[in-house]
Amino acid sequence: MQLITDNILALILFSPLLGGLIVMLLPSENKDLVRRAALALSLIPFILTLVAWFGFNASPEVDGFRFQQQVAWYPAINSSFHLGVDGLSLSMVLLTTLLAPAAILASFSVEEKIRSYMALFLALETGMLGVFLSLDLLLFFAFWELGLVPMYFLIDQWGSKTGERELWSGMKVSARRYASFKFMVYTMAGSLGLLLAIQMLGVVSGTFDMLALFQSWPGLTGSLFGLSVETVKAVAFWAFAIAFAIKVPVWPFHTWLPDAHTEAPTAGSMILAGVLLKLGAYGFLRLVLPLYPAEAEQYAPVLALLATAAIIFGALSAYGQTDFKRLVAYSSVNHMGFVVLGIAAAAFATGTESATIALNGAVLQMFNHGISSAAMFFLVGVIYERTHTRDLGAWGGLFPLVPVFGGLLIFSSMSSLGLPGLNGFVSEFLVVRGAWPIFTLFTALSMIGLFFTGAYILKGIASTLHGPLNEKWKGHLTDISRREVLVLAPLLVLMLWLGLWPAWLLSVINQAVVGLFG
Amino acid sequence: MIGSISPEMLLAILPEILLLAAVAVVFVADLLLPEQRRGSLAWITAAGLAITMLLTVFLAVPGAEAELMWGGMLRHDWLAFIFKLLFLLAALLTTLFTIGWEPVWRKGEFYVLLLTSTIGMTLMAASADLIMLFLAIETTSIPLYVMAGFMTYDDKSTESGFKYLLFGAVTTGVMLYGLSLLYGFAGTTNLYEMAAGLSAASIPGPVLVGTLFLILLGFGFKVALVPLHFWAPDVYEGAPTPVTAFLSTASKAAGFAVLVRVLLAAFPGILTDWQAIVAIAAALSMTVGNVVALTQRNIKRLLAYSSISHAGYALLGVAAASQLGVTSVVYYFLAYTVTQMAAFGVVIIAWHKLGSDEIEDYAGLSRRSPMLALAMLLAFLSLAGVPPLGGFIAKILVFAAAVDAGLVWLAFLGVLNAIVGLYYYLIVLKVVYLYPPKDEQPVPVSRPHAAALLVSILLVLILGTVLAPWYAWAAASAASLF
Amino acid sequence: MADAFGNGHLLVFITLAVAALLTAFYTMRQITLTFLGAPRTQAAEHASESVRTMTAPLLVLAVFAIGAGWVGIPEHFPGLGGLLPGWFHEFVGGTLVANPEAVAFSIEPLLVSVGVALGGLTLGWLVYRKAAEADPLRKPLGAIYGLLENKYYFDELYDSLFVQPAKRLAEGFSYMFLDRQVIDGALHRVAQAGLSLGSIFRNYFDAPVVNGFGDLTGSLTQSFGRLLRKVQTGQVQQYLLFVALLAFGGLFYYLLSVLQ
Amino acid sequence: MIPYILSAIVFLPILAGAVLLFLPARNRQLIYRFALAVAFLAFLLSIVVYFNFDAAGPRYQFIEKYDWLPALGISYHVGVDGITAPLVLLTGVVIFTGVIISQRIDERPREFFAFLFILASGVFGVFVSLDLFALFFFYEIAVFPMYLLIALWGWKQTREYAAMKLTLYLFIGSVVALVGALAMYFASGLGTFDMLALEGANFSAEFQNFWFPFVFFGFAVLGGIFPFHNWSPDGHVAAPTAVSMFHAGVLMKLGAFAALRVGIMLLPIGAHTHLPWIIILTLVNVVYGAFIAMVQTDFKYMIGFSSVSHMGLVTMGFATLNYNGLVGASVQMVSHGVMTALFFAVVGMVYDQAHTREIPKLGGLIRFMPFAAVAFIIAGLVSMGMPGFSGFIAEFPIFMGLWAGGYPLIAILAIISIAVTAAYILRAVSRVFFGDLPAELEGHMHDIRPSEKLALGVLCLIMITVGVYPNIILPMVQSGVNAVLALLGGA
Repeated sequence: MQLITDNILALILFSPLLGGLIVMLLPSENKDLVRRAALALSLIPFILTLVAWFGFNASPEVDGFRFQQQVAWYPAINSSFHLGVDGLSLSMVLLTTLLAPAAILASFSVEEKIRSYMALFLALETGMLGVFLSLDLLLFFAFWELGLVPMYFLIDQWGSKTGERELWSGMKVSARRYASFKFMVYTMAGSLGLLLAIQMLGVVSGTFDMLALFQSWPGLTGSLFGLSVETVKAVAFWAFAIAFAIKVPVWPFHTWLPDAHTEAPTAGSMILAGVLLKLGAYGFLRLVLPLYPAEAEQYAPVLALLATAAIIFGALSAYGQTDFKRLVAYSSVNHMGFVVLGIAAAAFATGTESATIALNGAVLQMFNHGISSAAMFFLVGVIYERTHTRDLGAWGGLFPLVPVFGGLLIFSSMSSLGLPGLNGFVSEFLVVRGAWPIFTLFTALSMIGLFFTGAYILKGIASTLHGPLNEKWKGHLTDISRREVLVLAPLLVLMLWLGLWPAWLLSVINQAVVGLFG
Repeated sequence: MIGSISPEMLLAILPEILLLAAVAVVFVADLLLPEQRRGSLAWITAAGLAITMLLTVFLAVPGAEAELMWGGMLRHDWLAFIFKLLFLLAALLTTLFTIGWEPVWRKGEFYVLLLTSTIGMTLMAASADLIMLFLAIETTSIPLYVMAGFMTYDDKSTESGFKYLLFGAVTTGVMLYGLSLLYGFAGTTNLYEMAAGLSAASIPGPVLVGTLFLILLGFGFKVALVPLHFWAPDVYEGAPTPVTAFLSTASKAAGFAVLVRVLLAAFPGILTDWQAIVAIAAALSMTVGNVVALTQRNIKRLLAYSSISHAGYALLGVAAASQLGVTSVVYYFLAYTVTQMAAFGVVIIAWHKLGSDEIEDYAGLSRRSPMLALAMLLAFLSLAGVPPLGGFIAKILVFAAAVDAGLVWLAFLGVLNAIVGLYYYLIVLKVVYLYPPKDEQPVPVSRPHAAALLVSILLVLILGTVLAPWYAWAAASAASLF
Repeated sequence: MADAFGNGHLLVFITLAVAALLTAFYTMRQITLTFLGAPRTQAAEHASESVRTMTAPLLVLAVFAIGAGWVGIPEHFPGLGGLLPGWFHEFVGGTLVANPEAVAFSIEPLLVSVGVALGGLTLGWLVYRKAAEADPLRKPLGAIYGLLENKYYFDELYDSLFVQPAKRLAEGFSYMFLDRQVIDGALHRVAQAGLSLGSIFRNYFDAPVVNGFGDLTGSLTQSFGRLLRKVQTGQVQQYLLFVALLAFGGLFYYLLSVLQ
Repeated sequence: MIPYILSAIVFLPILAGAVLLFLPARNRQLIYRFALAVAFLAFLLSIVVYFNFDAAGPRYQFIEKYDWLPALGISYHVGVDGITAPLVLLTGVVIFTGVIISQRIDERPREFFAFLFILASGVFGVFVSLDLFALFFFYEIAVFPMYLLIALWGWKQTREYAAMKLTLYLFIGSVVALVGALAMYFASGLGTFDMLALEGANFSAEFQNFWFPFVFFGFAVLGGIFPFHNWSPDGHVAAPTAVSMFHAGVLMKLGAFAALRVGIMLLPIGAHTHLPWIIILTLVNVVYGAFIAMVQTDFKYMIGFSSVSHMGLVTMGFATLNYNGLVGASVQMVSHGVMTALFFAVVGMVYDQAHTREIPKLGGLIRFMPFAAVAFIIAGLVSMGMPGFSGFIAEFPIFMGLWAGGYPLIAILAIISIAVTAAYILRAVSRVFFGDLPAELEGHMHDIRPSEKLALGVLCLIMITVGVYPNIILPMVQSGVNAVLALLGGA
């Protein structure tokens, strides 16, 4: 027992990977065995996270990271395998370990090469957990890039078979190839700046350990490489910011998201929207704010502007979609816009009471959006598996045929809409309440976005469930199965629970937020 | 001084004596042996040469100190000793290669000429007096003119012999004029007193260099340096291949022995002047030799030009005019002779089957007889200067000498030429290994040829790996000159 | 209506009356069209009685619809007044700030309202009694009918003012233009630039210049070799001439330098 | 420590080559099994050397010294330090996997394996020799087998041209460096070719500045430095699989290592003056190579240019002349060696079955050779510098070296190559392995042999272990690099 509590984080981090290896060893013909084994294996990190959750004392007075663990990994350039967790990362870890079993359960319907699918999925989970748990810049970057590879193969191999994407000069390439390629190379190219900045930090301050860097880097003065430290810090800030902005995604860098989502398999887009987008926001919170407080404050308005653009254009684009999954994808852009707005507001007026509220709201929004978008994507996946199309026009009036599905769809749509009483509302309200006194104009503008959020969610629901029954589906639409409901159950419960009583999560998040502002 | 003949003096000329005996034996055998058993003539010559070599190695080893003998005519030192061994080895290999060479090997006259020419060479290596030097050169050259034109029915051979004679006669004439001028200035014909005589007579530098230039013309012909190389390709192609082998190795080595001795013994005063001339000659020989060899289609002409370029590389050592320079020249010729012999050996063996010297006829030799192709591979790679073969060590030593003497530009030119050389050697190997053979039967290799080839290939390998003993010999010979 | 009449607001009274008339008219239109006369559509033939779960609530509502009227009768109403205590009046009036006292009873509003109501009903029944497919009022009203039918085109107005621009804005501008053309376009152009840069390197620099230089030196030495080969003519005379030239040239050069 | 182990490693292949020439030509199986046994033995010996090397021990270990030509101070002096031990292992691995991969050679296998082993012993000789003369001796032994291997067994269309070009470039480089070495020998006045002594010779600054470019570029030609890089793609494409594996995997490292060993370590002042502008060449190497690789349609050309680009990183690591750069470059040599060997092995397998290397003409191969596809993907990830694999462990310190060396702009420009590499690797992988199988390949695609899977497995294992647990190679490399820095710092 002592062994577990000592290196709980390492166990959480590597148990999915081990699970993946075990799955690879199973006989590939026996699909059910593979699926059940994968599910069971993905529950282990979830249980471990719960153990950590209850062992985590969330009182803000106790500073620093809990459950720390440090082992020598790459001493030549003095970077170490250093794990640790605080309120922020623990909540994200909980989200990941929660969504992973749900997504695996959701992908029981995958037929070909199920074994490698499950292994890649579990490896992806380790990649994501690594980012949240690592307290060493090099380790952070290692898992940051490593997370891309499984996602690339999931989209490329198990993505939707149909669809073409026309590049320049009439060159046609299959959509899922285009989407996965774009996803991988776009993120990698974006994070080159991050790689450079990390190297520079490593060389200048001699270590990659985040705790040490938080102390030494912000206070650094003098000149570096012939330039004043301020300019170097500004460049490094933008290198970090761009890499994370691409991942969040912030407005101009978001075009990979809709492609990746529409082409990804159901479970893939659940995890992609549920957790992968949070990596970017987590990067902002964990690295950018503590390492570059001055630059963050200086450039916060720019960030806020982009966030507002994301909210508005995200919503507008979502409203303009005919493909339901692409609509939900753009909704993620919209919702993540609020997260960035919250972060920007917190960065601009660090330490003030509304900044703390904004930041709490932002982190809660990350959590909530994770849950609601995962649910939405799963529901789109359910309908897609039955009708093999995602075109809103092709459906209509399906409510009488699939009433339970309809009910769940409306419930989760309302949550992502931000209906009071459900989780979406709480976090969006906190963000807006926090951001209003700091960026009044931007928050006001983003209300347009909120308006259109309502518009496109209702458009989504209306064109699938309401209106005249589309005769085509009359005979052969089976309602949502027990397994699929089981997938949604935890998410729906959380939506309601967080909507009514978010205190249990907020207190943990608040510990990190207070810690962040020191 | 005339009357007393001490045993050392006899030992000093032991090789010459034994060779004379061999000549006599061959004459008698030629008269006595009936027509059909004339073949054994070659074996007799070979035996004679072998015995001479053995006895010289065991008996005629010079002492640490070199001393003038026979009234200043000969100088019994390591340089002479090693070159003598070299000539004997070359002659032995040539005799073995002539076995089976139809128009030549049954004729006693051929072997007599061969032995007399060898005697000439051994005397050239040892001569320390101008008169002796001229006589030795003539004794070497004249038999070679005849040997070159030996195949009277083949007009190519006669043409080459005649051309060789004419070119030799003119250049030797010019050399003789130079020598006489030199005698006039120095007052003595002995090389080792000449330096003192010249400085005593305080001859103006340029005049001395002029006379040396004339003498160098003669040596240049012997060694086929570029301005005087025109005869070489035609003679080498026309002459019977064993003779060409002998010409390109032994005669060239003899030329170098004399060149080194004369330059270093007689003209230490004007060292920088002749160093310049020799450097230019080296540069020209290497470049022209290699570049023209690129375009050759006939393997004998290719080897001819390649041997001109090798003369150029050896000249680098001479141009260095240092102890390391002479050592590198001596080592160079040890390696070069053995490699050239191996190369020509393969050409001779192949000629019997293929009947032509064109390179494309060698296509697919490796499929027909892998071992012969392997021998050719080793020979040509050693010519190109690739380790682990003798050519590599020779080239490195010569370049080292040049760099040591500060002739860095010459070393770089040598290096570039090595690259051009590698190109055409590899082209030949490509033809041998890559192209499909015209017909499939293997190339028969008679026992003597195989033996000679094996000996030369082994020597090439040993010279490339086990360096110490040979290098010691070369260093000793260099020491004897300084 | 009584209040308006009592306080002399005639215009209000008239509009209210007309409104009541039209209400009565269209209620009757609905009743006649749906329930009276021959069934016009196929479904109408076998329309069945409403199911129990529908009739129960209808009953409850009907009772209240009838009963509610009685509660509001003011006391001074002839005949029925004072039958039921007017508690509703005090209850509602109590909440208002200024407690308006009831208007004196007068007969005209009563008559007018009853007349209007019954008149409207009979008029509706008359018009739609034997109405066939087409709506009898369509012809007489002409253009106005179209206006009414389309609800004064308010929906179209909203649609064209707000919904279409929003759609166009959403789909056209924000998605297709901004995302697809601008941002994706930029990405594709970057990719294209990368590819063309690569091909420029390869086709214009690597192949011609770097390879070229290598092959050039090769062919240069080759041609230089061919040139020199020609010098080797094969005539001995030429060789000897060359030797003679060399000898005299050398001698001449050194003698010349001696004279200096 | 087994005595004579280094001599055993160096001379085992060449002796085996000689023995091979006398085996009966007809019996292909015997020849292949014999070659495999020899290669495995060499691999085993290199493993023994690698794991017996004590990082905390003296700078050079397993030293053997015999007089070769005392008159000129030439001795057969061999020893292994922190940088060369991994390279010896790399050579062992590549020769072992190369022999396995070339089971399918049916045309004169005897000569093929003989020349391959001569090449191998040449390479082993250079890595372990501490005597300048011996280094050149072994360096040039590799010349003629390389020519014959490519000219005889290479790709019909370009083999003669490519073989000649490659051999001449290799020869030009070595002889130019040779002249430099001779100059060093004489200028040092110590009368010895022993590099350990020459390290202390501290030549005059003016001498070093003059001779450094000759020696550095002489060797860097084989390392594929910019103006002299174009022999390597042609050479790799024309060479048979095992030879291009050995060539790109090991021989290019030979050039870079020799440039370090002879150029930088013996002429430190020259290094300090010249490397700042040479680093720009390496930058061109990296970015230029990556961009060209992106536009290649021939699978092997793409990998040829990608190895040019990665070799540029190695020389760049050396050129930074600081601790991080050197550590990174040494690890990159091993990581890139293993990676390129795997790349060429898989391309060879694809070519053997599909008889075409045009990427557009290939597709959907993962169904037939899943193991090879996964191995290729792992190698692709390594080439991208994906963390968790040896590529990242190698490239990261090189860039740190650039920052520490004060070349921020070069770091920024060089990093582009990572994105470009990712782009063309992913495109190639998705088109060749994941695309749909073109019609003409229908009949004759089949899985690879178990022994080939073993070879690929070994290569992947190395890449992953170095990536996950870098300390398996780092202490050794650090000790080697500290010794180099002592020389550089000292001068």
